[in-house]
Amino acid sequence: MFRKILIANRGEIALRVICACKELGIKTVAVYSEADRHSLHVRFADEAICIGPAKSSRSYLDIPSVISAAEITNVDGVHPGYGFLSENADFAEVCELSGIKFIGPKPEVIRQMGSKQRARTIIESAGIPILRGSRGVLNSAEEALSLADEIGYPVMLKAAEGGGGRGMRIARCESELPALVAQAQSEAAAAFSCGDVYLEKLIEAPRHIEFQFLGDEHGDVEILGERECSIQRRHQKLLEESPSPALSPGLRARTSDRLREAMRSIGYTNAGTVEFLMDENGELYFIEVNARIQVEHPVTEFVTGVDIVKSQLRIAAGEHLDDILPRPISFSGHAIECRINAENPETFAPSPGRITGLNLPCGIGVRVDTAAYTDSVIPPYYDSLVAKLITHGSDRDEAIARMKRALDMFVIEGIHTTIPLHEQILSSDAFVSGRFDTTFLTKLNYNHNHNHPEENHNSEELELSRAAGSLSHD
Amino acid sequence: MFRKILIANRGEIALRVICACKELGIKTVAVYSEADRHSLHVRFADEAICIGPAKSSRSYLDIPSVISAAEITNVDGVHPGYGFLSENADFAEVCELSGIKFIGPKPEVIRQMGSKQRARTIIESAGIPILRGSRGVLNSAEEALSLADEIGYPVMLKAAEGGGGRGMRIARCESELPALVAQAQSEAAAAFSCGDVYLEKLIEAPRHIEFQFLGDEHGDVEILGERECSIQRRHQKLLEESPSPALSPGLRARTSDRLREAMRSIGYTNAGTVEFLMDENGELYFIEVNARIQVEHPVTEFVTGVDIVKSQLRIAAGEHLDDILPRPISFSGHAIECRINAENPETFAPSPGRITGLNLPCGIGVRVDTAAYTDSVIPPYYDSLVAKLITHGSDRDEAIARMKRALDMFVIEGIHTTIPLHEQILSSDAFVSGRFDTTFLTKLNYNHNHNHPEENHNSEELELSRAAGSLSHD
Amino acid sequence: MSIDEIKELIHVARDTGIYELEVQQGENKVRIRTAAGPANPEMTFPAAIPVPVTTSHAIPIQPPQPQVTPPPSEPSAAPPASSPQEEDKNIKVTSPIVGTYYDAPSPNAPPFVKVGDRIEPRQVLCIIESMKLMNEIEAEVAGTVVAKLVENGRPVEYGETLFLIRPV
Amino acid sequence: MSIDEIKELIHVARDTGIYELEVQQGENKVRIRTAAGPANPEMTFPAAIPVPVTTSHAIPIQPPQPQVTPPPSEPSAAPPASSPQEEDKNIKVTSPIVGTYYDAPSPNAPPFVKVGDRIEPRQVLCIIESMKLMNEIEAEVAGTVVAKLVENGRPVEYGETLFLIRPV
Repeated sequence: MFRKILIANRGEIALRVICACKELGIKTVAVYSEADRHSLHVRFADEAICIGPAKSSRSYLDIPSVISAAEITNVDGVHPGYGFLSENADFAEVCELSGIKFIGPKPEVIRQMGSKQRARTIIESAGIPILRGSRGVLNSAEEALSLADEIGYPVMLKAAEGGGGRGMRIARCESELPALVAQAQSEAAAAFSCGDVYLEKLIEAPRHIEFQFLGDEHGDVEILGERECSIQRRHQKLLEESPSPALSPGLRARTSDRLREAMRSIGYTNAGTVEFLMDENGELYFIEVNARIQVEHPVTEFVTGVDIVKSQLRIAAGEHLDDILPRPISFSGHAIECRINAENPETFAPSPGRITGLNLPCGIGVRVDTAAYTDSVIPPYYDSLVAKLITHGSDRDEAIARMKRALDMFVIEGIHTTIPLHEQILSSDAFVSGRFDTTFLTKLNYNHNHNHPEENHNSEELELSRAAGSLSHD
Repeated sequence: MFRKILIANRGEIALRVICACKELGIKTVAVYSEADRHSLHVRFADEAICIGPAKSSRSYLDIPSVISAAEITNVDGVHPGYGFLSENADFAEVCELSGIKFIGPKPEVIRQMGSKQRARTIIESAGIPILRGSRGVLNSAEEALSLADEIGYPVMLKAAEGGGGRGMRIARCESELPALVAQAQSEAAAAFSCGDVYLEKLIEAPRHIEFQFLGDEHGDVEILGERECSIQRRHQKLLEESPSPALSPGLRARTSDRLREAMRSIGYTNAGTVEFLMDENGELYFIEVNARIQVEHPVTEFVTGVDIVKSQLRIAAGEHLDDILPRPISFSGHAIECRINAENPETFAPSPGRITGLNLPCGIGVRVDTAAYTDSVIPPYYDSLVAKLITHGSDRDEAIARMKRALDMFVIEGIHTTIPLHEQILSSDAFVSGRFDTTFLTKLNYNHNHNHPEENHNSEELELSRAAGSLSHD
Repeated sequence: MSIDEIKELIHVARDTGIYELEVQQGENKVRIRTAAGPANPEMTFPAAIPVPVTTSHAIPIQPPQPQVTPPPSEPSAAPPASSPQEEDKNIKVTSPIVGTYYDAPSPNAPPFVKVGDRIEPRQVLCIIESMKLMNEIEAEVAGTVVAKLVENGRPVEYGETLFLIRPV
Repeated sequence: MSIDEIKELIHVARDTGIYELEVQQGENKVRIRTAAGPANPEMTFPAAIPVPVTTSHAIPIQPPQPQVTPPPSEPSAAPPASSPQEEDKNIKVTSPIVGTYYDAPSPNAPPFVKVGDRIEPRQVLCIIESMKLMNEIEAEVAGTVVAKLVENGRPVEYGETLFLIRPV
């Protein structure tokens, strides 16, 4: 087992890793930017090193600073958390070259998964459906036309190098496709200095479902069920649950079996997530692999009883899954996570600042992952996550009721948070019934704020944000 | 189901009941003394009524005030929590007379269980061993001598009306018994205005083990396993766990079966606990029944997944256990509770005051039940419980490791707490090995403080506190 | 605000023993925290929702002016308006028990006292019904009824102010 | 607000023993916290562990005087003891990166600078090794080395003070 590891992250996930390390008897080194001097991850780590100014490109994203901190503290492992350097294959490589174990997949696997086309090929060959589309970059409008003809309209054009909606276009019929290809190409060229676009079948109102898995360093892989992540706003997940109300036991078992094989075949080690879109017929289509721990891992921990972060550490230390996991995995009850962000719940404008009053909800079936405390500051430099509130119940109804009472007892003063938004979500008929998709939040906002017209009433943007559920970045 | 209930309690247990009610859609009325005006149970209840001054005899224990509050708020039920009026049969009776459902056993059952002799008779007739001793009050020293001769030395003399060690004596041989009977009688007479004493077999270093059960109003009873409560100081439980490291599956099953029958036969309804002493041979001897929810119920909730307080409400609303519980009950993993009291961890002197800084431990497998918040005040008028910290793990080792890291991350500033004491307990070989009894804490204190002789080095008191593990009041 | 004015504020803040002082004048703002710490428990966290939460936030049974200290400057039912100085001398009569307030011995009888009435010690002011028992609440001092604060038939909690009396 | 006015406020804040003072005038803002901290500094959280926690609470790599502001009144290695007034004029040279501090170009070479040395802009003061790269840290001003705060071969974190320089 590791003697001491460095945690190349901040906030709740840094604290989460510290918890796992304390339970395993591993010493921890926190790194922090000048903005995080008074953070709890700094307080609760055994050692702490300031690695740079607030700007993350000069601190949490700065590979030399992180590696130097690891070297001078003489650690034998690095946990990257999520975001920042977690899916940076170069960082993983530098760690290994420096004789420090990177707690995550091997650099070449991170690189493979980072390339959507390569990941698609691997997954497809394991017999898992992928969204139909071009095999690579479109060479001409003619190619687009014949492909769209084959897979059926509507189709989506996407920038090969892009993200965030730039270079994206939806074509609903043959007549408009050539012009949209040209538009997408020139927008992509302007935005990303690369005009390459590709084409994919558009699922109009998909559900977003992902499978959690673990692989050890001896060729064994286990699937820990799925998470439903359709409650999103602008590609940002807000609420996740497990199991998904939409997945049949048969499809779950079939998909798990194929994923197990696929991940085994590529030698995937440590924790990862496979993301899918589900169409209106309940079919799953692969989108991408996230080669790291996810924000929403606690819902899986609650229903399986498996400590995923401890498992990551034990896998990286060479242990076998057979010694880490109860086999077969047993699933029990239902879990929901609400992301409590420092944001205006209506406009989603960030709301950094000092937390002047705090009451964390407690009691049965409630878990909070947070680095917040009374008088702590949510700095404007990083993501807006203040706390993850997770509840577990014997069934979905109980998990919802518990979440509602926990939200009711969660007091955060001094900043705006998404707590009121979550209360709306949990009280909506669509959510309670389980019949919803990635367009859910757009409709909810519309219903509640129709006196306050907002920019997202722009119809094109609406469609894009709906269609782009696939692109949610964690 | 209830429309609105009054919670005749304060602190964490009042908040615990509020949580259960919120999840069931029941409105709540908090009552509070003037000292608790800024308490969280007041904040999170739907309504709140001040019922008297700080002194509990004029507020939380004052039946007319509580009943008046229930009447003017028009509730249909009262939950008594633990302590205060929870085992007061008269209060339960006044509730029923006022047309308000008392959420607990029927008044006559509370009264039966409150009489140790009657409870012993009932339990004994169900085939459960009780501590051998006099059938009632001792009439003479001769009777004591012949009884002690029959059951064997050492024996314990106890005041019939007493508690807290007054009127208690341990006799180790025939020659000293008559004098001790006289001493015990005169001490009892002085302390309780009643010189009656009885005699019981003394178990020198017992374990304290209790079984949790639920009975519905249709004659069905279910046992939810046991709790190990041997870590006590002066009859005050400090740390509890489930399952007990000392109970064999066979003894657990046998005891559960007999208890189920016994409770069914007396028509016990709602939640209750049966307390036992275990002797050095691993045999259980009945002590008493606690006819209420216990402080330490969360460890059972963690290993069974059953929400005991919600079950109390559903039972009182007339539901069947078959609809409330998964049958058979499935047990999973191991849970530990540490009571975080406002006390000096070495001297156990109370430490009321303002909490100036607070960080609640969070994350996987951790539950906190507390009414504390930054700037809240622990008043000197009531018990010293600040928070219950409960951890769950896949096995006892994981639950211990998790508790240690949670204690490490539990920051309470402004008052002394028992956190450092719990850290000592969890690191001791005896605790980790599972081989301990109710004398554990006396020895631990002795080892750690042998430079600071304390009053409990008085040998007689030591023996009494050891032998009196049986008398722990919750 | 001049430095001298700020200095003056600091001294006042310290001498009065308050915990925090914040003064904003247009763009200008001064905040002073004394070492004392929050002397006033109502200023911190649950204080965010202070009196309203703890006594009336969702309580249908709540009277219009619960737990007010000092007494409301102008009780709606009080014709003889009193100056702040006079109010300080008023005595509050609070409820010693939880129950229902009645201002007359029976539904059709006239009230025990009206605003402006001169009262004597041991004179009955009202009844609080608790558990079917009628408890008469008596005056402790001689004086004049300045305000009646609770409507007939309303529930009251322990310590709730029922009357303001100006003693003679 | 002039420097003199701010100084005056600082003195008032200290002498009155208040904890915190914040003054805002339009765009300008002054906030003063006295060293005393709120009543008992060890009782608040997480201010409890402010500098110590964040930089040295369990850090074996910590230098003797990390992050000190104002500079230590008498650096052990500083023969030309300076009065408090003089110290205020000293400039801190901080580490721009995380790494290991070396005060000489090679193990057997003499140090780049000694306390009392006169230095010029762009003169090399030390080396910080980071990821096997030797980064030379240069002076930005002309002056005299008042103190060397880190031992040769010790790790340093970002922003840690390495030297005090009295500028000329």
